Amino acid sequence: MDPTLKEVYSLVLTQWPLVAAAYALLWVGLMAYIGFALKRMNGLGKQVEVLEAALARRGKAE
Amino acid sequence: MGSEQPTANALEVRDLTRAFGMRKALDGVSFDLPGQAFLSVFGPNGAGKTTLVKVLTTLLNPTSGTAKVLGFDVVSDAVEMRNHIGLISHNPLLYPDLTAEENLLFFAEMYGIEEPHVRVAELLDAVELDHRKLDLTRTFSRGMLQRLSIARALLHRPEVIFLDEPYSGLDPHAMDILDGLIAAVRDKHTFVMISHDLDKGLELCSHALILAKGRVVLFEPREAIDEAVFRDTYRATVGLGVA
Amino acid sequence: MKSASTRALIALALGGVLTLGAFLGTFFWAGVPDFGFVRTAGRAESVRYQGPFKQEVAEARYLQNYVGYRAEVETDGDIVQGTITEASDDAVTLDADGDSVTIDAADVTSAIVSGSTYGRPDWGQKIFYFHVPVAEISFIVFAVAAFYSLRFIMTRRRQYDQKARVAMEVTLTFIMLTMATGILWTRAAWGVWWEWEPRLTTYFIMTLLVIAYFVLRNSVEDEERRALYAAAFSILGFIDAPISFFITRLIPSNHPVIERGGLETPMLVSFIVAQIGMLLVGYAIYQLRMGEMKLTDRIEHAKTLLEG
Amino acid sequence: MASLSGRQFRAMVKKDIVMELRTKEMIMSMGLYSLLTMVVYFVALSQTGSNFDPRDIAAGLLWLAFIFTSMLGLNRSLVHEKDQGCLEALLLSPVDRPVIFFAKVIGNLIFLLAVEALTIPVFGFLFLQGSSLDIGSMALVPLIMFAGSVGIAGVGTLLATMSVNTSGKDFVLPVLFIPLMYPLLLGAVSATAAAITGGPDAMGGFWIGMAWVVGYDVIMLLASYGLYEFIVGA
Repeated sequence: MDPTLKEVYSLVLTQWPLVAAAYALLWVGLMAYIGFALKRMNGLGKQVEVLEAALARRGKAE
Repeated sequence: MGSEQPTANALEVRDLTRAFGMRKALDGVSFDLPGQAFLSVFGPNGAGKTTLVKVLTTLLNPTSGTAKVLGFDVVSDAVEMRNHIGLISHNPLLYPDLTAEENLLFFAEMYGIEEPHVRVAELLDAVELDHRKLDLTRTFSRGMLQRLSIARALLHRPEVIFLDEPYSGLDPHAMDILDGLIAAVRDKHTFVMISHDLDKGLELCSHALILAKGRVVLFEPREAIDEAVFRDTYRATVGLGVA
Repeated sequence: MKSASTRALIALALGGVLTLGAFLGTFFWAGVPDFGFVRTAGRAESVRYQGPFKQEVAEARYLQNYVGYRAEVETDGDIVQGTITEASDDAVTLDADGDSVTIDAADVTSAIVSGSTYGRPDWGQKIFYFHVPVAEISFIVFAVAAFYSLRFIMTRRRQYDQKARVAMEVTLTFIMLTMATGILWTRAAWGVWWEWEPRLTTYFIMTLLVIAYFVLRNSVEDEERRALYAAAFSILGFIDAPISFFITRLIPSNHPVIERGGLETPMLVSFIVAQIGMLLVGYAIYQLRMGEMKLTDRIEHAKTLLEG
Repeated sequence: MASLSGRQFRAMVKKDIVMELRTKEMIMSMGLYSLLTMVVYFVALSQTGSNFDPRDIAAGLLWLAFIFTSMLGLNRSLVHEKDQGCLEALLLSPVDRPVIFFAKVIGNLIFLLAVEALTIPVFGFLFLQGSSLDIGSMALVPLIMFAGSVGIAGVGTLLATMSVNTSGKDFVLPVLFIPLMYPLLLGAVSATAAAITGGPDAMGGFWIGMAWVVGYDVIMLLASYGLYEFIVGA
């Protein structure tokens, strides 16, 4: 690559890694939060099924 | 002090419910209590006894249903009603850093009592604490505190007196004094007492109420109560309420 | 209850597509505007090439910054042209067509350097399309939480407390994301990670308020009392939110502000799409957490039925 | 009923003062605490150079001392009410809830001002000796001090009523209190700094800070007053 062009790029591109990192961080943060929420919900859903099956066996209406 | 509405019943409780989300501290409680009666409220821990008293003394608002004390609605006539009720709790409800006299004078001001000094002197005399009136209540024994607390509750001549486990933490001597004081004002007042002590409660009461899980399990006048059956019912609720 | 979480996931996917679309739109449709320029000694083929530059240097010692550039140095009536090979406080050495000429700095009467100028694309500005929507959502959700808190205080119905609490949680999430993206942008644009600047400070205070809300909730035993206290505190705390929002317009601040009518159509459209997308993402998270709350309630209910 | 409210209000304020004069608990603990803060300040400033002007930092240090000592007093004053369930007895009496709120605010304000009146001369004696001070503009310090203390007492009373009912009361109050106090502190410190620096240029800054603090007081006192009824009955 042309050394001058290389120099131009090195001067011009100082900001974008930080912007890209910010964008990545945003989505990683959101996804992690949502992932944990979904995982918890799955666990809760199972618990609900168990409990409501038990309720149905005992013939108690909800 | 306000117009007194003539009413046969001191307490009229209709379908009283106090709930937060699905948890119901009171669940459709209804009963009528005639004037000058003595109601003992029994029930296991968490049955809603304290909540019932708090609603009836305007400290908590009901979620639904109505309650009337001396014809005053606990929600809409709350401020007026407070002039007609008194509370004696296991907590003294007194400032430890004020003297006995200052405590009573302070509460006399809060109730807007005419000639507070006269009334306070009279009450201190009645509870036999006039010789200690210049002492800080911090230095008082449990029994003395309880007596002063009774004087505080009677300051404004309430017609309905609520007792929240008044005997807890009292020595036998103090209990006797408390009995005497209650007996002295017994016929002119309506009492509502929360108690864990079945014997004591039954001995004093004219009506008994058993609460469990916020519901009325039993409400009967004393004459109608068969003691053995009553005790069994109570025991059953205690077993029930452990959950 | 499946429907609520399905709805949440649809909103999340849609929000993700919209925000991503808006972000790409700002690059390829709105383009990347120049913000300032960079200079080199040589000349390279680039879309950002703006042409040559010629600049007079005020003091000879500044020539140190232009090693490798073409220079025209004048000493008492004598002009030397060439490429600067070496420069110090005292002297400058030029390569004039193969001859190395050293000139004392004291003798230099004037010096002109020349090279090429390129536009500097403003990558940092692109953060505007996600940092600002996220920050705005944090304000909006805080307002929702304060609204539900007020509703709770009026009605004392537990559902409003739950809604306020979940809204507050979403607020916290978005505040954290705003902080994270903002800190990276400050580094890019201002060269520091953090500055005690009015907008940043008030926003930081808002973060602390939202954290305090959860500290308060965790330290009250009684459920209804907890709900009441939390509601009262979130209403008080919300008074700080408008202060943070408007402070850049009140006090001189480094933080950029959108000027009225200051956005071109492609930018404006991308920005609005990004805002809608983020709003959907916020709604998705809110729904998801509400669904979780309802499940917990059902479990509690079933347990009391089974054990009672 | 207005006269009854007045009677109740006076009785409550009087009771707080009588109790305080008897135990001297709040004044002692707050006063001692502010003296201790001065020691910490001395240590913190001991490494500054000779061209350091303590006037530049005096306003900030003063308000730092006020805000931390005030929390001590606010906590104590509500613990008194809670200790033996006295608050319940107050709520049982026919008193309007705002009367309780304003009586507690006034009580707290009095103790706060007393401690501040004690702290300022001590601070001046320890840190501002030898600095040239403009007595004319210094006379404005009590004004901003009063305005700031009203806000501290108002919001503080509401928050302390909450925090006495929490587990870990000592921790919860600062967490709630300091971020809410930020706008007030901002105005109060800038106004106080202007008053200490003095000079004709500073007066504009002083009144802007003052207006900011008064605005905060009005909004926050109204909000606290509105919310108190729900909080105290919970």
